[in-house]
Amino acid sequence: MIKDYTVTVEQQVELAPTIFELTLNGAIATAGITAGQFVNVKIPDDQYILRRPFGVAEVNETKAQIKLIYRVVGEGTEIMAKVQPDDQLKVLGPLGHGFPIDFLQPKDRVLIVGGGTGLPPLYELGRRLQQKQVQMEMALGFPTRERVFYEHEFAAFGETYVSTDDGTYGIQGTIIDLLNQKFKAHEYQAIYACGPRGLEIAVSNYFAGHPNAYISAEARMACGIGICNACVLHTKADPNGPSEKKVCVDGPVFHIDEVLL
Amino acid sequence: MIKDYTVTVEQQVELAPTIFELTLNGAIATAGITAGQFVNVKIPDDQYILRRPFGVAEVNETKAQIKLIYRVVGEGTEIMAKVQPDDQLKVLGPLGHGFPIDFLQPKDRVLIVGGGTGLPPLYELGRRLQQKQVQMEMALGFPTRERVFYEHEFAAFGETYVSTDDGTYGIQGTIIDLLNQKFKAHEYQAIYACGPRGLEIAVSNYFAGHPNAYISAEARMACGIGICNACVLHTKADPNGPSEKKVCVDGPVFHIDEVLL
Amino acid sequence: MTNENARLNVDLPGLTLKNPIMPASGCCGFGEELGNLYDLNQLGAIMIKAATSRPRFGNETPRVSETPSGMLNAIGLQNPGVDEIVAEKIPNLKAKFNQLPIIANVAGSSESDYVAVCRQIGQPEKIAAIELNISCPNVAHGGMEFGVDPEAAYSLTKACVAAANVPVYVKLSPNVTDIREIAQAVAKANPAGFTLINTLVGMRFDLNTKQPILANRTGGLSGPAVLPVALRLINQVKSVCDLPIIGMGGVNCAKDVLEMMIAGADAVAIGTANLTDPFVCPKIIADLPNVMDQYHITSLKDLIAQRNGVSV
Amino acid sequence: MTNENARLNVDLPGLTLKNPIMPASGCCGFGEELGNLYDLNQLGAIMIKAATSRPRFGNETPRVSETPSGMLNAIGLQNPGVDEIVAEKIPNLKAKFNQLPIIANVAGSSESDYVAVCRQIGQPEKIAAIELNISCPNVAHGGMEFGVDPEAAYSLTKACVAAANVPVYVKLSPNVTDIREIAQAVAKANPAGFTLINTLVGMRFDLNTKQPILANRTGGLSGPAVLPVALRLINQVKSVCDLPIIGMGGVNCAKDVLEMMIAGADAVAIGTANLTDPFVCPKIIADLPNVMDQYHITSLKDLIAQRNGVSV
Ligand SMILES: Cc1cc2nc3c(=O)[nH]c(=O)nc-3n(C[C@H](O)[C@H](O)[C@H](O)COP(=O)(O)OP(=O)(O)OC[C@H]3O[C@@H](n4cnc5c(N)ncnc54)[C@H](O)[C@@H]3O)c2cc1C
Ligand SMILES: Cc1cc2nc3c(=O)[nH]c(=O)nc-3n(C[C@H](O)[C@H](O)[C@H](O)COP(=O)(O)OP(=O)(O)OC[C@H]3O[C@@H](n4cnc5c(N)ncnc54)[C@H](O)[C@@H]3O)c2cc1C
Ligand SMILES: Cc1cc2nc3c(=O)[nH]c(=O)nc-3n(C[C@H](O)[C@H](O)[C@H](O)COP(=O)(O)O)c2cc1C
Ligand SMILES: Cc1cc2nc3c(=O)[nH]c(=O)nc-3n(C[C@H](O)[C@H](O)[C@H](O)COP(=O)(O)O)c2cc1C
Ligand code: FES
Ligand code: FES
Repeated sequence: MIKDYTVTVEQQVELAPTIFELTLNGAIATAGITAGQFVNVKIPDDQYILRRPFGVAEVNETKAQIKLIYRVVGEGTEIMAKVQPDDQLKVLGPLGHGFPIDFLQPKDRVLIVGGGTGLPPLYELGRRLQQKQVQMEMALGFPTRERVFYEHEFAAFGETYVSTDDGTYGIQGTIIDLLNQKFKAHEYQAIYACGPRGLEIAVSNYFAGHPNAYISAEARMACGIGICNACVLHTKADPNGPSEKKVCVDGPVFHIDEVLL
Repeated sequence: MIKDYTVTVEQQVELAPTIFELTLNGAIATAGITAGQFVNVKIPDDQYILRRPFGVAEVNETKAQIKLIYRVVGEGTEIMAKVQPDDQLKVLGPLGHGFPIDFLQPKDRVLIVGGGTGLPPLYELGRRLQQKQVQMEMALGFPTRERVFYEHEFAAFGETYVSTDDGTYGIQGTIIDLLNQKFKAHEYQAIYACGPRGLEIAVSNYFAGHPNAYISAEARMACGIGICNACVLHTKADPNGPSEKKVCVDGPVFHIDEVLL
Repeated sequence: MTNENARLNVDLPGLTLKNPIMPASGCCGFGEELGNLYDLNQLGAIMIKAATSRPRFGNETPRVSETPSGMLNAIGLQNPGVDEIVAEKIPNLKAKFNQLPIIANVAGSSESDYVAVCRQIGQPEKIAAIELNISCPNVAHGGMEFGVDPEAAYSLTKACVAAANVPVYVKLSPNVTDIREIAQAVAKANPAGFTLINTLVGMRFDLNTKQPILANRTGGLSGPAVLPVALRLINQVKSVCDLPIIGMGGVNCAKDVLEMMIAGADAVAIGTANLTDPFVCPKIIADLPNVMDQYHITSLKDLIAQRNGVSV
Repeated sequence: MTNENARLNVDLPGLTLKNPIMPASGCCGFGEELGNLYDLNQLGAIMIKAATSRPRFGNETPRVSETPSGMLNAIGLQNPGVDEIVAEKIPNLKAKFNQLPIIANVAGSSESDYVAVCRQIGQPEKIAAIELNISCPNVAHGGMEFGVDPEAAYSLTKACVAAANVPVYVKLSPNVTDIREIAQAVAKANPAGFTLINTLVGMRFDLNTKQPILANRTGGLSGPAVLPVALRLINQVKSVCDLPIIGMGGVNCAKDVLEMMIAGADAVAIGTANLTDPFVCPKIIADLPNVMDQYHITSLKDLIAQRNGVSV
């Protein structure tokens, strides 16, 4: 059930320069969040009227906690980076559709491709897949060494390759290079990707036609619940016509053949 | 020197329902504030672009602290009431001209007339006059019993009469009644008043022609420093002409015969 | 209806409303999503998304951009077309919420388009009233062009009033030198009333690309930032014309609703605030009685009567 | 002048500026008060408060009211009159800050008034340029009336350009249906350039008294709320007319300055932000080089040239 939850800040940690992990206490943790869903955060300054969407990076129902991981890119995230333990935030959620995983069986082999701030929802996904005893391989891309985060957390799920655009850490190169080098040989029951548009387009092209390859799309949003039509994508089936998919309610997770990125 | 001081909240105390005392740490305390001067407080939410003016209720140079006392009347003060110890605020000041007191001698007799949230600057005035060993009498008016505050603090300066509009505490009646009843007999070297417009007009009329009777005026302000012309009052000398006084720089303290309230 | 509720009743032509609050067009879709969050029967009415003769994708993205206390949108009247709206969207909404008056927002790019949509959708068994959108700034043809020219606005209104079998409220544009002139011209065509304001035209630029943020370049400014402009325009229209007004523009809370009614509105639509908080409409409805008490307002009908100089 | 500073230089007719930043008219008085807070020689220029032929008290109070991310003002052109401004205010300011170009804002209620003030104040030994205020919404006569009518705006500009011996920049009103039409009409009278925007007309009401908050009923909306509208209008004027523009409206920080220059401004005035923070202008000037680095802007002259399609 979507509600406007009031949550209390448990802690805020700077994982890497400009990258923050925010732990929030509140009933939203037990609202049945699925991996890949997001929340819409009210910036605690009324000059900012649009909420900011963030994927849920971790759900802990027992502690009634969720984690968000975000990068400071503009005025809203700058203000978020200043919130302190015990501060309260308004968080609308859980929103959208997460990654389909019900069809997977133990020992199935899965590829997770993440770039930068695309990692957060993939982390909760990894936790769920681990519970399902699915075998995971991870390809994680970052712009540069100092912006690498959560490498060890992902490594706990399975074999993890890290690349940086500038080669300052891990393999140097793009995701395509990494796919060609490391992951070409295998067959995967499912592929899940989240990251910059370029990465998602590359993955969509690489796995075109795969029955279970999914990306989590990004879009400028306003409402986050389907009432404003801000976040539409054309469909691959009707690229110039009036058909559309809304990232906030039809996504953010789509099959790679569904929408035009 | 007027600066935009960053101050840190030391504590916030609710003196009476909706009336708060805010103790602030910062260098503004040593900026040479005189009693009756005010500061212009930035509301810590950027939707509010106008600062809020408040008289300085107490200056403690040694501790580098000032106190403000304010009533929650609208959206800005509602937000102020939520600030917590260690929060920071931007405070522009010291602003305006305070109460003239240099001409007073020890043992001189002075009347202080205050109403509601007019009391704060009068409290710092009382402290200064006490240092000068001036004899003070106080007439303090409040709307009702539960909104009475700082009675004991003023009583420490001298004889203090309290009235409430509804008679639930002290004498029932207006300031004029109080003046007629209690203060008619005496001669005062100076009178200082701060409170609602009605109170200040009454005091102005009562002491018309007195060489040292002062009121601290209120006005809707924007800049607080004389650049916007928001806060003008007509002068008594030229009530319909282009002459004017700005409350923020020519006041807030005026001789009772100077401006048209 | 309890006594408490009666304080909130307002009456406009074709609209006997339990309270003056309705989500504004484009900020509530066709009621499907909000209807999953709360009981829409609580609302005074609902103003559904624009209907055009054919389905429209609208503009390319980005379609929204934030501004201080406001936002720009350039959705471009995306909608599934009047056929689907009449065949599915409206019946679904009516089936789920049978106490909810529906106001359909009609847009087009030519007079004949507008008239056709008004004829098709403007039937009492379908909707309670039409909001004639002659003021959308985000489409290349039609929309605002009609709303800034008194002659065109008059003639379009006349044709739509004739075509529809429900009251027609004309949505005025704030992007004009003198709104009184437009309102007076439109009034001659006998609409049921006005709705205002639509959005102010604005722009934002991306400092990285040095290009406009919105794919459409310009967009419509809405949200709290425009409240004072909306209050002024509503007051101006009311000062020259007796027709009822559904006011909108930057309303965020119960106090804003009362302020807009003091300015001249007879009912109040809430747009952008739904995007910040989808529960804002029922919250405002719940808050209104308390805030009315605070300002000694017995009932909204009293407030309107006193404002109009009628003794009560 | 150091190299760092040179990045900020801009040139407009009659105004060779060390940087594009100037406090806007009505938000810095005649420089006396700000001049006690910081060295005004740091500023690109200063736009002093409106001058009228005779002293004016202006409107009664309340003259200001807050709005979300903005404010309304209805000062009503309070000023000591052109005689005192020419005899005292300007000489004092020049004596204290001899590196500061002064732009005088001229207002009036008839063409002859405007012309007389332009003749008296518009001399190169007194000021660098005139800002012709044909767009003040807060006076009963003159002001905005000239700014919303292309004919009147043209004829007034022509007369003032003839009367003044310094460049005349015409301040345009945002309260019009099509600002391009006004700009093109004014351009025919050969002004040096435009300044825009003046304030949008708005209102607020007091819920207790049910009356407008401002004694003047309506006021001019300024501050961050209007930024997107200002950017759009500047971009529109630039798109039809080559004359330089001093942009203003809601600018609060160095990023806003760059955005306004991308939209079409050649220099940028800061109004309301001075009332929130009197030190805002020197802060913006100090921040500009860093923010320019962040967005790979070598110099403001480059930015302007690239925007205008000139290769550099
Ligand atoms: C479904 C979804 C999930 C997301 N999950 C994460 C996450 O887990 N971690 C993370 O760091 N980021 C995530 N993002 C991106 C995040 O929403 C933006 O970085 C953030 O909104 C920027 O806000 P700002 O105020 O700092 O930036 P500003 O540029 O100042 O914001 C201005 C406006 O643009 C919007 N905007 C700016 N960048 C983006 C963007 N990349 N995507 C969407 N809207 C944007 C803002 O929401 C705001 O409305 C997600 C986006 C979506 C759509
Ligand atoms: C020189 C001076 C000294 C003051 N000292 C004190 C003090 O020590 N303690 C105290 O409680 N109050 C004091 N006030 C009044 C105080 O400034 C207002 O109560 C406060 O600004 C209200 O802000 P708000 O946002 O809660 O109210 P809102 O009504 O939401 O404010 C809206 C706007 O109106 C202005 N405004 C509202 N009421 C007043 C008012 N009475 N006077 C001036 N502006 C007003 C606000 O500043 C703001 O710009 C003083 C006023 C002045 C001019
Ligand atoms: C995202 C969005 C979409 C809108 N779509 C429409 C529309 O389809 N038809 C219409 O008449 N107005 C539309 N509007 C304008 C609103 O109905 C309303 O007039 C305006 O936003 C001012 O009110 P507000 O400030 O409360 O949002 C839209 C506004 C927004 C923000
Ligand atoms: C208090 C105040 C007084 C103003 N007085 C004048 C004036 O005398 N002449 C004028 O041309 N503009 C005047 N303006 C308009 C500003 O110069 C500027 O055009 C407008 O406020 C938009 O810029 P801003 O949003 O940065 O304030 C005034 C604005 C304010 C807020
Ligand atoms: S963000 Fe509003 S419809 Fe998706
Ligand atoms: S508040 Fe601006 S001049 Fe007094």
